[in-house]
Amino acid sequence: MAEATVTTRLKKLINTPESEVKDALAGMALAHADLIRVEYDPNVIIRKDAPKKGKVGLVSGGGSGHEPMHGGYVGRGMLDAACPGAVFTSPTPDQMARATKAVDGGAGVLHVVKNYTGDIMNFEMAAELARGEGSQVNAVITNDDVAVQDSLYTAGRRGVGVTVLLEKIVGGAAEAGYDLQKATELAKKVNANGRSMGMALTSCIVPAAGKVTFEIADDEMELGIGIHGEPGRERTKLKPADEIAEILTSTVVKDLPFKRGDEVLAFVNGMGGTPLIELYVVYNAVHQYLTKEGIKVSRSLVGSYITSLEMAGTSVTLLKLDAETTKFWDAPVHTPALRWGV
Amino acid sequence: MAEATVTTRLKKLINTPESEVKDALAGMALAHADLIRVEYDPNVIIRKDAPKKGKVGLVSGGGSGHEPMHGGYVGRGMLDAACPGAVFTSPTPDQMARATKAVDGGAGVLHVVKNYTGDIMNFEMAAELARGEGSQVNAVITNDDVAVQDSLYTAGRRGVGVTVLLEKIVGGAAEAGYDLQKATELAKKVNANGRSMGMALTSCIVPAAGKVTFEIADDEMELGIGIHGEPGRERTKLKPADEIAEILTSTVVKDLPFKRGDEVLAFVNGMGGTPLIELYVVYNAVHQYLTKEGIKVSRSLVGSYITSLEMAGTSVTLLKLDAETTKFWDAPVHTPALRWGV
Amino acid sequence: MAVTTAQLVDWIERYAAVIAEQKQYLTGLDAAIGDGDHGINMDRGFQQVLIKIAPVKDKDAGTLLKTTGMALVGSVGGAGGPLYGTFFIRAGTALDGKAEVADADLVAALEAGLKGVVERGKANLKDKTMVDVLTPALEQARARLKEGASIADALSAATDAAEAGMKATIPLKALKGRASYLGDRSIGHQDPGATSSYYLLRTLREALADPPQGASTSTSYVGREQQPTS
Amino acid sequence: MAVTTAQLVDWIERYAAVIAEQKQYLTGLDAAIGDGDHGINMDRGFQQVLIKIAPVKDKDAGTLLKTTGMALVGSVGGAGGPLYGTFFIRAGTALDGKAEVADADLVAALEAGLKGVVERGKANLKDKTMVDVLTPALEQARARLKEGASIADALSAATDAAEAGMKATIPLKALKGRASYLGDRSIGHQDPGATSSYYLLRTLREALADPPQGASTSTSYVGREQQPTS
Ligand SMILES: Nc1ncnc2c1ncn2[C@@H]1O[C@H](COP(=O)(O)OP(=O)(O)O)[C@@H](O)[C@H]1O
Ligand SMILES: Nc1ncnc2c1ncn2[C@@H]1O[C@H](COP(=O)(O)OP(=O)(O)O)[C@@H](O)[C@H]1O
Ligand SMILES: [Mg+2]
Ligand SMILES: [Mg+2]
Ligand SMILES: [Mg+2]
Ligand SMILES: [Mg+2]
Repeated sequence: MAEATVTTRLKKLINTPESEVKDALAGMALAHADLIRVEYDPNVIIRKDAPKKGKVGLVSGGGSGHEPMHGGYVGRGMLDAACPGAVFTSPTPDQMARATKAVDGGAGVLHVVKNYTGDIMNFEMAAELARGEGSQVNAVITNDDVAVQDSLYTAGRRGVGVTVLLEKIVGGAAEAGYDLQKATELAKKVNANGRSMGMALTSCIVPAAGKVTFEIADDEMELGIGIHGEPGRERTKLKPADEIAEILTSTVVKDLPFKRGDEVLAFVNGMGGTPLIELYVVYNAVHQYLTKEGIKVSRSLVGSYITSLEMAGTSVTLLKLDAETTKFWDAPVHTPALRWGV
Repeated sequence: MAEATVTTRLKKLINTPESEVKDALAGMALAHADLIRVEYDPNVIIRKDAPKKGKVGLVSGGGSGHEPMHGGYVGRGMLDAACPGAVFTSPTPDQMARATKAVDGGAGVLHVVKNYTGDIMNFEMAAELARGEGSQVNAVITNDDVAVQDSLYTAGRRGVGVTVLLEKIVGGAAEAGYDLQKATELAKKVNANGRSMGMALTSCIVPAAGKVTFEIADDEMELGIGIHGEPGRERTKLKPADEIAEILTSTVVKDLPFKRGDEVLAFVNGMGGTPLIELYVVYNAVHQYLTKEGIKVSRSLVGSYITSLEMAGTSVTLLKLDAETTKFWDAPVHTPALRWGV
Repeated sequence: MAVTTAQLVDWIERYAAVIAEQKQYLTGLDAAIGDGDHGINMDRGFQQVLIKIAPVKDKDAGTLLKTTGMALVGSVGGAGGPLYGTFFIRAGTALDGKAEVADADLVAALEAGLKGVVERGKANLKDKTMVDVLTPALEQARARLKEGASIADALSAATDAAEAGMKATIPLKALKGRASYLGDRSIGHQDPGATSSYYLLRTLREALADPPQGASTSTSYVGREQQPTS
Repeated sequence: MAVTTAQLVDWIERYAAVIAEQKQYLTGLDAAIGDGDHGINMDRGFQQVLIKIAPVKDKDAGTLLKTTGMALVGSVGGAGGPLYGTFFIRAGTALDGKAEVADADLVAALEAGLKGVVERGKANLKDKTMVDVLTPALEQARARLKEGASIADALSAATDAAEAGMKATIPLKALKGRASYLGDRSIGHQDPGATSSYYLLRTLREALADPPQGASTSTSYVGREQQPTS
């Protein structure tokens, strides 16, 4: 009985909750056969021409439900492999160990890990396994979410939007021949120079759970959410887009802090269920706010790049740019979700 | 009172329903200053380097709420200008007349019009105005939606997914120097060789209306929808993604008909509120169905490219390819929403 | 008797007020079988009309109606914009330069407007559009004038015919416009454009009533119609 | 008295059954302060465990528990996978080669498992995690055995302590794991991992009860716990 009710709430284009990730992987493999190959059990998305001899391998991973992250970023100039876990659940060490082995071209492998307890622990176990098999492995942890208080005594900040930018920039550097040490340092620099904050208008339904993670009234929003459909730091009354954009942007700006004269990449991200027209409304307010503060937007990205299933909402990520990061942001990239210069 | 209730149902990232389109245009102008420029009153998005002397101008337009269509397709190798109407309302003749004038490089202008009574009438009036001002204007009408019965005595089929493919292909041809006549013929060929069908899990909220266009139960779906949040031809029980994909694809295949041995571009589109992971689940089923039928998928596109605000759902478009259409599909394109080869 | 520009201004202002009042209702009708914007579009358009006609209220009837039509074409969009726009532009063209309009000339001008609507939209009778309201209404008006009735009485009969035409769209299957995409599912719903056209006749009758009816911001219709039918 | 591999198999099967039964409840707890997957993850993992332990049920206790842990690491993901996986792998390592396990060795093995959890997750007491259940529970078990109690009685006391530890997570503010992102909003909710760890003790008590308790598919807990607290 309870099961039946649950099923009817599943307004999703899936076959079964259990098969969703594999069905989507099969679709990706067919749609992007020129760029990637997919292995199952353990599930890994691998750049078609991996391993590239002498190139540092870039491996990322995380729960599914954040598409196009990470599978959509596998390809030339970005990731060498991605490990998709169950929906909103970090993948398992065997996936990452396999990915690491598959992309190790002899120059070592860098793991890009978002700062979640589960991701960190699973990647740690994977690195132990991969090192046991002779790979040189470094890891960089992204933790850019200013909504979460940072402290030595807590799990610290979540990794969110900066992860996408980091994968692009470090992917460009790896393609250009950076060694493992330099790639690791660049990754740490990107993470150190980026900050994000998100908000949601609605929650989302984890297929296996079959119901919304949280209920929210028609006139409310959640501020300071992550990317797992979870409630945020604070629930407040819904506000106009300009005000929401200002709350997110000003909080991000104050945190680093970004200063007058800084050049930034401004990234307005959709959570999955928000239409593009609204993201441009938000981008307008973000850009204008930054301009007013004397911060120069020299690069931008607007779209749904790191999502929480069908959650409606947005996040704002700012990355302070310098010559090195700008160069590798602009470098050619050819993946299912990001492509330019090629 | 009624107004207040309405406002609280508006779970959208907007400032006011009235300002949404202009705010989004301002955001686009800021985010893509390298590609486009935006004019207001009348609202037009124009390719930055238009008019291109001696190049046929390609102008499209339609209601807003379908982003990235059409503004996201303005740029090298695709549209020269797009006219955004109010949400789901075709633009007015003054917009199209201005766009036509702005992009006319002396080789004439081709209007891409989706087959809706309003769009057709407004574009007709615009063409009369533009011709009055000395521009040579042709129009091509897209009407690829197999869910609608075609007849001389009705409004005929709606223009949906094929519009995007046509704008890319004809845009490529115009960039390559096709004259107005040849570009018009190519456009007609693309339309004649393409078919689409869509479905929805949810409706959407037109901001100015403030409530969902239709109510739908948790275990139902609408089959044969258009792109205006309107109900479709038929309401049925929700089915697994594979069955939905088969219904859409088989109906499309039978209509043209697409035959064993044909090469096609398979386009799985999201309606705006559907996460990418689900689109890949659908794409998997579409591709497998086509393969089983002996139809070769030689190009594919998966993503939310022609949307209905935050509606959840998908549409399947197939386009029969030949050497000419394949060549111009592959040709370089550089717009806010589609980019490759450059 | 002759109709003045001031009376026509009164008509347009009454109509703009009714559209504003019935915006949600018209939009609800359109949501059922279209895309849910007819009231919004018409209201946006007539708010523009009120602005645009301000400087031409003293001019001739032709200028007034053409200005109205141009404002609609430039602001309504959708199907409604070109159709109502064409209606007013053609009617205005027929009245070019006339400060006072003879009763028969007024009806002839409206007929010219309808002809423009049909040329633009190519709708036949019973396609479930505004044409199903305008056609019988103007036939009535013409017939009554011929029988010697006053313009007020002629428009009274026309409004009754318009109302009947509007209601008669309910059982029809739509063959034109967006509602036609619904096929049989369009049956059982009243056409939004037919409804806004009925208001057009009704407000004209009020503006030309003898003696004239109350203020142009009359809200007497609110009760029944504000509830969408679906 | 000594514990047999068969009894440990019974434990794991009982635990898998309880997890399956409480899947929605655990997921509901996690939805309130985490990401709503704890029950789903644990159930996916223990369904795998049931498959993977089938061929090793006759082997030594160490092999059984290590196989369990490896199956969890390879199928649960999230925080639960490495934590419960490490717990079973470490406990199994401590029992390597033993077909019969002395009572004190069993408790020592579980303590080794807990040590692994703390090394992996670096949680302190009162961080609102499964550590808040396992720590007092194993302290009780160790103390009772020292006092000369049977393993059944020791685990009874341990289960009571586990339950108390689980409930004591409610007023805590989470400092580790996903719930910590909520800050003060995590207060007032029972920790999902603490809850699944309480089941771990309770099913072990049942499996080693003297005389043994009913079938491993017992559904006696359904009533109270199936309702999520928020
Ligand atoms: N071809 C046509 N001829 C006459 N009237 C039409 C035609 N097509 C649509 N209409 C009218 O237009 C109305 C819808 O107008 P509106 O909602 O403003 O435009 P859209 O359908 O573009 O959203 C319909 O209810 C119908 O009365
Ligand atoms: N650092 C940690 N140490 C011990 N237990 C932890 C730690 N982090 C989280 N947990 C436990 O894990 C549980 C959540 O597990 P689960 O939902 O499976 O993983 P995730 O948080 O990755 O979704 C929490 O309720 C908590 O008891
Ligand atoms: Mg999780
Ligand atoms: Mg419309
Ligand atoms: Mg409409
Ligand atoms: Mg969880």
